Amino acid sequence: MWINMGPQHPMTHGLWNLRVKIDGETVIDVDPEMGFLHRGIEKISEDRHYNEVITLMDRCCYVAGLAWEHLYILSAEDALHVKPPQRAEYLRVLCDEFQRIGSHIMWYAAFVQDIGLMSPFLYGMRDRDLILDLFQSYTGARLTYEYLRVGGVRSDLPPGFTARAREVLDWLDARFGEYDQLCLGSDIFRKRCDNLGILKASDCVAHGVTGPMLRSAGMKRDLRKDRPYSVYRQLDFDVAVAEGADVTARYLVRMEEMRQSVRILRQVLDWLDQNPGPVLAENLPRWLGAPYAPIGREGYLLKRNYPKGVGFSSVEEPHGEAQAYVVNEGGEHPYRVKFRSPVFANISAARQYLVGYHVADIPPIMGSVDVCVGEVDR
Amino acid sequence: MQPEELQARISPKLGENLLGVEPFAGTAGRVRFRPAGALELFETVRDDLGFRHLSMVGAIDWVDHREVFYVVWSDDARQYALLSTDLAADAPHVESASGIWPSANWHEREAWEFVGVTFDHHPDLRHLLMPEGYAFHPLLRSFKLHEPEELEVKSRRV
Amino acid sequence: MSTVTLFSVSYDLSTVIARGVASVFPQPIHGWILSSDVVLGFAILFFAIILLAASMINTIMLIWWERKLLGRFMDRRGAMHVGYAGLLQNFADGFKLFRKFTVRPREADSAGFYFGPTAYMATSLIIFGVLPISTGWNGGTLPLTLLLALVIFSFAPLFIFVSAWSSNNKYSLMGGMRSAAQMIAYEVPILLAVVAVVIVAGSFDLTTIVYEQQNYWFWGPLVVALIVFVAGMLAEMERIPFDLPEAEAELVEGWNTEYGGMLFAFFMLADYLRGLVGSFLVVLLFLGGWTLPTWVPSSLTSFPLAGIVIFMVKTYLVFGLFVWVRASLPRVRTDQLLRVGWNRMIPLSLLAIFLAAVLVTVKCLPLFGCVPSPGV
Amino acid sequence: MTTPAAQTKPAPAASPPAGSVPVELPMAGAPAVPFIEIETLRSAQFIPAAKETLGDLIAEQGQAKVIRPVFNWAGRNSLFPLHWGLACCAIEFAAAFGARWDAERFGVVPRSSPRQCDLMIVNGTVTWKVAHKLITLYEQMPDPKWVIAMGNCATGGGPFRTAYSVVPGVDKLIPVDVYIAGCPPRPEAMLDGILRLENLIRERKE
Repeated sequence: MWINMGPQHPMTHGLWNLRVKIDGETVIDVDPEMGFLHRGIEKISEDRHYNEVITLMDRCCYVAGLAWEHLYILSAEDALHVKPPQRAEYLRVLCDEFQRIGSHIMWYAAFVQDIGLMSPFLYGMRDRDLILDLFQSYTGARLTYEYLRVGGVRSDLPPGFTARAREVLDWLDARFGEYDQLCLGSDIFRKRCDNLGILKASDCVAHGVTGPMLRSAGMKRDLRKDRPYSVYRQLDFDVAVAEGADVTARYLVRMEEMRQSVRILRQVLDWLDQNPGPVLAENLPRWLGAPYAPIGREGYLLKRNYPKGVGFSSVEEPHGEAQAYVVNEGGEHPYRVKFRSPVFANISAARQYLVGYHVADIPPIMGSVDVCVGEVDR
Repeated sequence: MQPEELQARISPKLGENLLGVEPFAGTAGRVRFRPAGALELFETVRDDLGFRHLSMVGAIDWVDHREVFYVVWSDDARQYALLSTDLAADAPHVESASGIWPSANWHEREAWEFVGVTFDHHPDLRHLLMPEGYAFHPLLRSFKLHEPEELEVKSRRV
Repeated sequence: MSTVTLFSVSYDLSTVIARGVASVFPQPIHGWILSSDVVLGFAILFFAIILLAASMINTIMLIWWERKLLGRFMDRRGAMHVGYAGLLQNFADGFKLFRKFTVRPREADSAGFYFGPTAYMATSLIIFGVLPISTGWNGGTLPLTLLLALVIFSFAPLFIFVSAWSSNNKYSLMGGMRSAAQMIAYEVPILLAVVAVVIVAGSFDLTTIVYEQQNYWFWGPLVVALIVFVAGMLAEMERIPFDLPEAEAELVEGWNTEYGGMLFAFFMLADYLRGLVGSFLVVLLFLGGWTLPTWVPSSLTSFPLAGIVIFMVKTYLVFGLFVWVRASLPRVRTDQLLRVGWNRMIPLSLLAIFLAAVLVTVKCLPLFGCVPSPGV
Repeated sequence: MTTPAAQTKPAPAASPPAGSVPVELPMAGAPAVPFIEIETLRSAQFIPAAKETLGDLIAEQGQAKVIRPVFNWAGRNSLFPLHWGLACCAIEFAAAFGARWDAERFGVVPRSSPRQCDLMIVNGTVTWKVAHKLITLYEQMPDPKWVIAMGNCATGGGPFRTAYSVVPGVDKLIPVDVYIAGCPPRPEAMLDGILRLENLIRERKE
């Protein structure tokens, strides 16, 4: 019997359809059907200024907007031959790591609801709102920030930000133990999640699975360490790894990642306190700096003579490795923008980690994958 | 790994199907090859050079021809490499990589759907993100976007 | 006992109304109306109406109690803008569902689709007729009230399965299957746990069981039976951690996926009615019913309707425990649930019976006092 | 391959059956997009159980001054939205049910089954691929029902309005009662939209 789980189903956390073939309550085949949220971001980007594409990036992955902005900015800067100042790099890492905690808390809230634990959803949303408040204080928005710019970031931090951020970090640090107690301390949770949805490291590599799912299989791969972008080389942290490749291992990896992010953030806040400076690169071309300013003769010439280029970047997004490929053919719009979403690859391997388990296991397994449909469909 | 090393290790296998390896920022290099040598190149890159992880398959419409590029990652070298090939614009097709890297499956479906590149011997080449029966390849340069007012929407209140 | 009971009130009411009505009519009809059978019939009718209204209102208050408690457990407020502290929220929900269109899918079987929820609701309501809430609650004594209540209670999986099957939805069908399997699996330990109580109390009559708890409540010596009974009740009431039949994450809304409007309200109400019955039974069997421990001075408990008040307070506290469980535990899986049911619960309940037998044989335990002689 | 602009107007379908109005879903002028006929959809899958519920009957029999306000009060104070998330706004939709905003204060409880809902909050971009499903879900909800278009995408396509796959506004598909601006709207804005809908229901005279 084929059943459709989606597009409107409490399990999906987004707009996609998991077609499941079951025998009794056992899953014998699955077929994910994506594309219900395909908004043509790659096509629209060809019609936008470089800085306008950032707007789309926020909506591309709506729980990790800043990480996707960072991804796009890195490759756009490559393609446009722009270099940001050091303080902007630290601010970007600040955004990335706060975003990682926010995204993981959102994942936690959704995941525990999938296995029937109701209260932690509320606790998670409560704690995530604190991070969103911080974002709001320096980007002005809760979800769609448009904060990063080609050549830096839009604005500096408001006064008193770092003190408030440290308070939030202390609060969060204390909450992580509470989360663990609610989940790992519960026998039912362990019974539900141990040895569930196993995806071995070799299968992960073959199917392009990255991020916490790969690290939960015991493979120590994190682009922040392996291929350090931005200023991750200067920061001290560990890569979260777990053995077991099951749902519990993914839970452990994400929890550890949040703790490591707190550790990174403390270093970044210290650095930001001590090193004031500019946050946007100087002598940016006018057409790049202000998309809606009238392009005069000077700017026009500059644009015509601007060197072509191709940018490729890859960042460790909360869900895994995201990549961007931006082609600059000398115009105010990118010629082609191509993104690689980690969740896209993680879902494409669904048959590997779903077949053989029960129907009741589908929500926790898919929950542990952390599906963000926006970035899959783009 | 440097572009020269890539060139030295790939060219004995591929022969004239290898067009060259050029440096590319942030990666080990960009391998340009003829579509005829695709499978050989994929096997060489995966088995001999250790690029076991295929991250992305993308396609670009350059109007006069189409380009397909593959991004691969090696855990040993901790580096990316780009493989790219140019296809004729009238009937673009290349051998599917999904036999070598299973992860290529969905990426190639997407590339076929959006840029119209056919992947030979692909197990399941059907629409992924657009509905079944969608007749266009939206990421071609000839496909223009329009304001919604230009679309004729016949609607009625339910 | 000369206390005012619900039945005596309804009997008096019936008599007064019968006199009033009879005075209008000439002799033969007049005499017939005043005959004791007719008055008794009306008395039973009034009794039923009062009981129905009381149980409905209590159920709706129970939903409110659960929503507020859940809100507090989750660090939020819960319903609060409709009526004082959201007291009227569930009445609004009920009226709205009453007003809603009821959609029946074309492929659904019409007989089962309408019969299922109605019968589910009806059987849940019938149980209230046999549960004593306070002294002298029922007019007569039924020697087997406990057994009768449990038998009616266990009709539910049949009706759930009928309604799930006839609504022609894959999720409903799976939910119905799970529900049937789960309820049948947990009937057995519940009945065995009750046997332990019956052994100590020496009667199947709930009123007698409560009176047997004058000296000490049964939860202490029969703690194993209490654990089995509460766990089984959680499964019977389909609440987290055993709410698999309506497991939201995988089965949308489980067996009531296709039900909307009034039929959905029936399901919702019947679920909470069963929750109320479950709490009633826990209070009656283990927590001393409407009595208080003997060290409480009787002057404190001599206000009117004291028994009912004490009983309802206990009931709401027990239900609060169920809510607490719901707020803090995840859901188990079907096979785990059944394995726990057959492999753990049944041995435990047998152990409870054994302990009860020991208690009755030894007569006195140092911690819990002495057992009254069985069969009062 | 012809340019899509040249095919904005597809050839008319061969004589649609009488009594049904086809809703064409244009995909940047793609002719291959199937037609769906809402009448067919309705008749094929769903038939009403009875023309009037008991509640309607009583309301018509009189006491309009008493019963109708009561039902109206009940209807506006217990709006069950459909539990689904389309895009970014779904995150704010979820945040509105979080501890800080707690939409349950107003009696708003999301239900997963459309049969038990009164309110569809379209919280995100609607694409042509999901349009069929959206209409089906709307049809599955029993009357009386309301729709809130949450965010710019649902209102008019938002930043994606030029895209080939996006419906420029959900009101092209289903009737909308309240529009909420914002990209995405904050949870307060969502609650405000619900309260405005309650006011709309209060003024309803039927």
